[in-house]
Amino acid sequence: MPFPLAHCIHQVLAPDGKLVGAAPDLPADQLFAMYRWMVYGRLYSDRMVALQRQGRIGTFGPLNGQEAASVGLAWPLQPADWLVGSYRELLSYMVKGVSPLALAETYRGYVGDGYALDAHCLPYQIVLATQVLHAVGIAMGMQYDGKPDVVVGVCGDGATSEGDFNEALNFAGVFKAPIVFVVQNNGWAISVPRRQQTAAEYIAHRGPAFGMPGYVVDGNDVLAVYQVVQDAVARARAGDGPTLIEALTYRLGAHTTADDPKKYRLDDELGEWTARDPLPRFRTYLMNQNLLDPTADERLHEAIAAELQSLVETLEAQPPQDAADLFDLVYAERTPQLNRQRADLLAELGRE
Amino acid sequence: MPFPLAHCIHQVLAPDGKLVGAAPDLPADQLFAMYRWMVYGRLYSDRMVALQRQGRIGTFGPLNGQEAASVGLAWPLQPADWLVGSYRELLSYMVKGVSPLALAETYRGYVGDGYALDAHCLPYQIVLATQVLHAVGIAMGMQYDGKPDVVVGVCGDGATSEGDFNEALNFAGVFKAPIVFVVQNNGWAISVPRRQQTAAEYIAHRGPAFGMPGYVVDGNDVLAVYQVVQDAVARARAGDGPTLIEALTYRLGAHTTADDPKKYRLDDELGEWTARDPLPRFRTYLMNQNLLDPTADERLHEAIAAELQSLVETLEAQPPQDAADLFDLVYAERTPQLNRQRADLLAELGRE
Amino acid sequence: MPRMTLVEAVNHALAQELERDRRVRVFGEDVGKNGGVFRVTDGLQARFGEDRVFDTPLAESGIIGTAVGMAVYGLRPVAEIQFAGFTFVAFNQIVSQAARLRYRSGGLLSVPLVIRAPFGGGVRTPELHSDSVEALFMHAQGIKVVIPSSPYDAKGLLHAAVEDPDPVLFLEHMKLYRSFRQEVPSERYTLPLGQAAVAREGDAVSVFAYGAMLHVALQAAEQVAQEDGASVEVVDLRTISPLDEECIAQSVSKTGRAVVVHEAARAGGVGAEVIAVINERCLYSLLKPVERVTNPDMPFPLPSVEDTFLPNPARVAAAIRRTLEP
Amino acid sequence: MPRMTLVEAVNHALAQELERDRRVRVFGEDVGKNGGVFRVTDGLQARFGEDRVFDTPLAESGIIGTAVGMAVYGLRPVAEIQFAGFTFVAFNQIVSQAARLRYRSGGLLSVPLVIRAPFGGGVRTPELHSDSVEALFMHAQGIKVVIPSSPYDAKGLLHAAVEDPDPVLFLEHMKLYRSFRQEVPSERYTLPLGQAAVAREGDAVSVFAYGAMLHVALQAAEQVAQEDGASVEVVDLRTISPLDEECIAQSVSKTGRAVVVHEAARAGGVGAEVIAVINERCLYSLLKPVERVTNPDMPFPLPSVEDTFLPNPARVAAAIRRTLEP
Ligand SMILES: Cc1ncc(C[n+]2csc(CCOP(=O)(O)OP(=O)(O)O)c2C)c(N)n1
Ligand SMILES: Cc1ncc(C[n+]2csc(CCOP(=O)(O)OP(=O)(O)O)c2C)c(N)n1
Ligand SMILES: [Mg+2]
Ligand SMILES: [Mg+2]
Repeated sequence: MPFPLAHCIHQVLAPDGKLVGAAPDLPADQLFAMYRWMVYGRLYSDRMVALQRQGRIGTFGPLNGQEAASVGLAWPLQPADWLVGSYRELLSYMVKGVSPLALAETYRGYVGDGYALDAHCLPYQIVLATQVLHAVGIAMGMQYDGKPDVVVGVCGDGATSEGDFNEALNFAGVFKAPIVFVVQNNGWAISVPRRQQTAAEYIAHRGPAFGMPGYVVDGNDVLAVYQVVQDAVARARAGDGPTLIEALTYRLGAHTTADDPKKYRLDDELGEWTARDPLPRFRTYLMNQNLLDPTADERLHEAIAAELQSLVETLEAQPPQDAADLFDLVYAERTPQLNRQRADLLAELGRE
Repeated sequence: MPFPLAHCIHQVLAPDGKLVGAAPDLPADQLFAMYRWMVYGRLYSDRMVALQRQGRIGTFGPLNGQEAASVGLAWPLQPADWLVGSYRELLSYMVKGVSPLALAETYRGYVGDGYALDAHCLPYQIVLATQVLHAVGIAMGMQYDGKPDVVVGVCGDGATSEGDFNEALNFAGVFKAPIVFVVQNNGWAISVPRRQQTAAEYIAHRGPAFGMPGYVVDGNDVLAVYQVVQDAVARARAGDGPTLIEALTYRLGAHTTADDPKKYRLDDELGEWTARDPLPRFRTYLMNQNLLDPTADERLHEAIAAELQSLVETLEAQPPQDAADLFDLVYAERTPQLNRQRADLLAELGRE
Repeated sequence: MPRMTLVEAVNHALAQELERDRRVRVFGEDVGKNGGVFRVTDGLQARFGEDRVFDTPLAESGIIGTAVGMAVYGLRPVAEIQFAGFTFVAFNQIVSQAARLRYRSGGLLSVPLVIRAPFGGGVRTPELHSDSVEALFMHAQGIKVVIPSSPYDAKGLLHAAVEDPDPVLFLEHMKLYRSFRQEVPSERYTLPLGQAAVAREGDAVSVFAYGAMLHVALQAAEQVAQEDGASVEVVDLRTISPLDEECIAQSVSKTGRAVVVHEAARAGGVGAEVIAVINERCLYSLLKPVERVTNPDMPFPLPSVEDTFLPNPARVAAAIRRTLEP
Repeated sequence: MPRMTLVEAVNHALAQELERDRRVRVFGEDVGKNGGVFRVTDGLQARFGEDRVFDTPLAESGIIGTAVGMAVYGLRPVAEIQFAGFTFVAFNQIVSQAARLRYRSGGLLSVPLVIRAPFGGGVRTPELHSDSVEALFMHAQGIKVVIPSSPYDAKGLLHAAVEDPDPVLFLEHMKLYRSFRQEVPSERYTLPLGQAAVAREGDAVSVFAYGAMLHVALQAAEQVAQEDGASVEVVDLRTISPLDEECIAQSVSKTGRAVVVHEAARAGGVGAEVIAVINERCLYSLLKPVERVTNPDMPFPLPSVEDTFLPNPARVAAAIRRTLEP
């Protein structure tokens, strides 16, 4: 095959935080900012789960365990680049510039008021794998415009079984589109383990099969993910085409607040992966490097908790979604049918 | 990867008919029967194209150039095995036992009166790649029943870009289904050349990517195709799971009678592939082995021509399709709606 | 008789089919160990084994495409699509393949396949999970579309669907999964596909509904009956394709007035076909325009405003009253 | 003014759009060097380059999915699906993605995408090539469905479709591709989407049709006019979604009688919605049941019996006469 698969799993930090590869050349403030986002993601997710438990938002899919992969894959992106993912990519979306409040609003069932546009993201996808084709289309647009911009398209291990994922790889290969595919292989698609999802040893093998390099990376190692995505982004930017990256990670929580992983998952596995939790790993590294100390870490947690508290307050202070607005979201202009149906609804609500 | 791709293109006969590999252990009558089917396919296709030109049948897709692949892929199959392919697999269907007359009927626009069932084929598919999933489902059925039977699922190079093709490979890998996938890579999907279909060097690379071996075979070498499919069939029968085989061949004719390849194809390429025509290659081999001589070959051609003549006469002597019959093909029992609509139609046709 | 929720009735029916007929296999995403995201297949894998009840890769076209193959081969696949909106990913396999193979094979092959999928509003799911898709499959030919409104019907109709030689799309309304219990016989029984049921008799106006909307219609009927003394008939369509035209025509011939209720968008919905049937079979009995109470012509509403958009008893009652105006 | 076939008119419109707007890109299977299997895109790649007009891999979901991305990015993709029946492979990308992105993004994103696809009977294609799919996309929300019946309309409507900020499914009837020529202005002009056109004025009965059926309806109208002296109005719906309800209501308010013609199966077809519109807007003007002249509730007929099944002038005339009976 023209593109050999990198057989080793790329790693920079061992689970205990020790450096086992060449660290990327990132300044201290960036390393700290990465860590901050990882903590933010964890606390945000926990807060959202708590809100759901109290019936204050709808079904939510926790992010816990995948913070390194999410932060690492978003880090190499510039403002003009695009990032496209599913409900599990809230954290990478925030890193890319999507407002945490706007994301929270969608979980209150509001119209997602264009939350994603400024940051160059698409609304997080629900129909698995379909977004990866959109990502390729955006990349084809950049290529057409002769822009040096790139797209990162993300999906889960389960989503790779969908036809759309494979069509996306194939289109990207054929058109040499400036895109990096990242598969967040968290071991499970709800209750279906990775080994029942495909018989291949690695999903990354799909890369060479569609004419692009495939890499496997330790997804709980934010520096390793950053490096491999950064390299692939650079290649794409240079016009050298797409890359497929498989990030090995783990969903520490339930699939969503509607899911009970005890039905299908062994405690052993959870224990193993808890030991590989990306947060303590990176924290230890930063502490070893004297870029963080326990007090600073505590302050960071407190600051984020306060931020989230005010986010929730803002969220809940908002006026309810106006049903009438929805009539303007179907077409650029309301059809006569929608005009009539809107008038009927307003009349019924006594709001003529 | 667990399954290395056989890097060489498997070949037994060189284009000039010389033996370059180990010939399979097939008795003379079988070798002759193979050759007979290849000639039959060529003459059948030519006859159908002629009928279409005269407006006596509908659009037809010529088989010319792909006879070796079609005969070779069907040869290893037993009666209880299934074969599932597209409009380009008429010849392998006939080898499997489908009546040439029944196939011709479908091109007259008749109901395909169960032509495919006895032979264990599905009606040849029109919506590209969808049949490959059906093939996997049948194989999963055999596996469930504990039968030692297998399925061969066939599609073109173009069809491999469809999501369904990839989902089929993935399901087969995961369930270790007793199926052999054969891609008839004839270089073109109508006007789109193989290199614009995928950036991979070989479509067979898709095999390892979905957890199964992938092989490339000279598709104009009937013995080579036979061998590699026979091996894969044996593996599948033994419970060792699926295989993907890419047969490199060429469509010597137009895509269909509605197509003009001069619009997109260079004469050079056609010349090159004409030199690799599977028919003369196998004929020379048989003659070198003293299994055929020019007189016998001539007699064979005459006999087939006569057969086809009587086939066409039977075809055209048939009463026209009765429109009323179609109402019985929607559900096992006509719905009240269909009963009424049928009565209306018969009344209108003066046939109450 | 045991009292069951709709989830339990479907689970019970699946278990009985698995027990009765070795050819039956139940599969889909998360139907195995997890027992389905709504627990509809709970316990089935443990009881019948991984050969009979199993998880597939995450690919709806793959699920239906392989199910078609299994059905052709002679099995009786019961495939689950996790939410009805995801049937769109498998639309070609359902509409052009499963539904057409009988036709394409000149009647010799059949696809005895049941596709189960939850749908329906009122449970505040994320976007694209609650959509009503029945009208799309009504227009497709060669597949039946069944929507039960109660545990009793669910069991009887599901048994009939598995027995049916043709593909059946069996849509289960999420709101009804656990909203009430009903006495459901333990024994296997079938209810005929293609037949509507009069859920409430009346002679002043006919209300046609199905799934969760049947109960909305019944509430509205009760309200109008109590407040206006009008005798409202409510018909549960139960099978959307083929529609029970006879029942529709009989009811409207009697009442001369009609309301159709569904959650799907209005344009090209089931309501339109019901009106067309009335037009064809009993227009001269019709005294007032048939009323459609449906979602506006827009995607299924966002969770926060679901209640504003979903047909509710007040809205249906208002429509009934409009038809009753002189 | 040049006289063009429908193929030429579409080709001409595409060339003008490519010329006018750099953002326009035309792609699909075989649209490049080959110029499309019907030659609709003939010469465009040679003229505008492989960047602007190009072949894709053979994957309809891929075509529409990437087109959605391009549209979001700011281009104006015009994607071809080789035959309308193959939109089913891309159904999710069309219905849940292209059509919904405006809604899903709170109105900030739009998908100015035109999907062109040939369809229609009378040309004896292999199975699954001739199917009418318009009703399915009428029920979907957020996408417009346009079907021209003439070269002149095709050009004007296609220009409007490319200009439209929302996705448009533009269905071209194969029978009309080369069946007649018409004077078509060389300049760019647009015809408004969402507006039907009265193709023939009359006051005794309204016939609603589109695509090739418009011409069948016109022939039937002429026949009834000549033989029975009845004044038949024929309305070309032109846009199937959103339907021009105003025009339908006006016509039937005037005539009191109506016939709807389409090639698609009857159940859940466009005819049902037209009847529902009449029911809602002018039932009291309606003197007789609306007649539907359609395919029976079965897949598109096999080529050998197409002529028996497709609505023809005699059958439409008979339906018109039934509505005219006292
Ligand atoms: C097309 C489609 N099929 C099914 C579902 C239901 N579903 C939602 S999440 C999920 C599992 C996804 O697994 P994976 O892709 O690994 O992502 P993860 O949730 O693990 O991040 C399923 C089956 C869906 N949303 N879309
Ligand atoms: C889903 C689908 N898309 C498009 C077509 C139209 N079409 C028919 S044959 C063909 C090319 C097929 O190429 P390939 O798979 O290589 O098979 P070949 O004809 O070369 O044997 C196309 C695009 C189709 N039949 N089905
Ligand atoms: Mg996962
Ligand atoms: Mg080919």
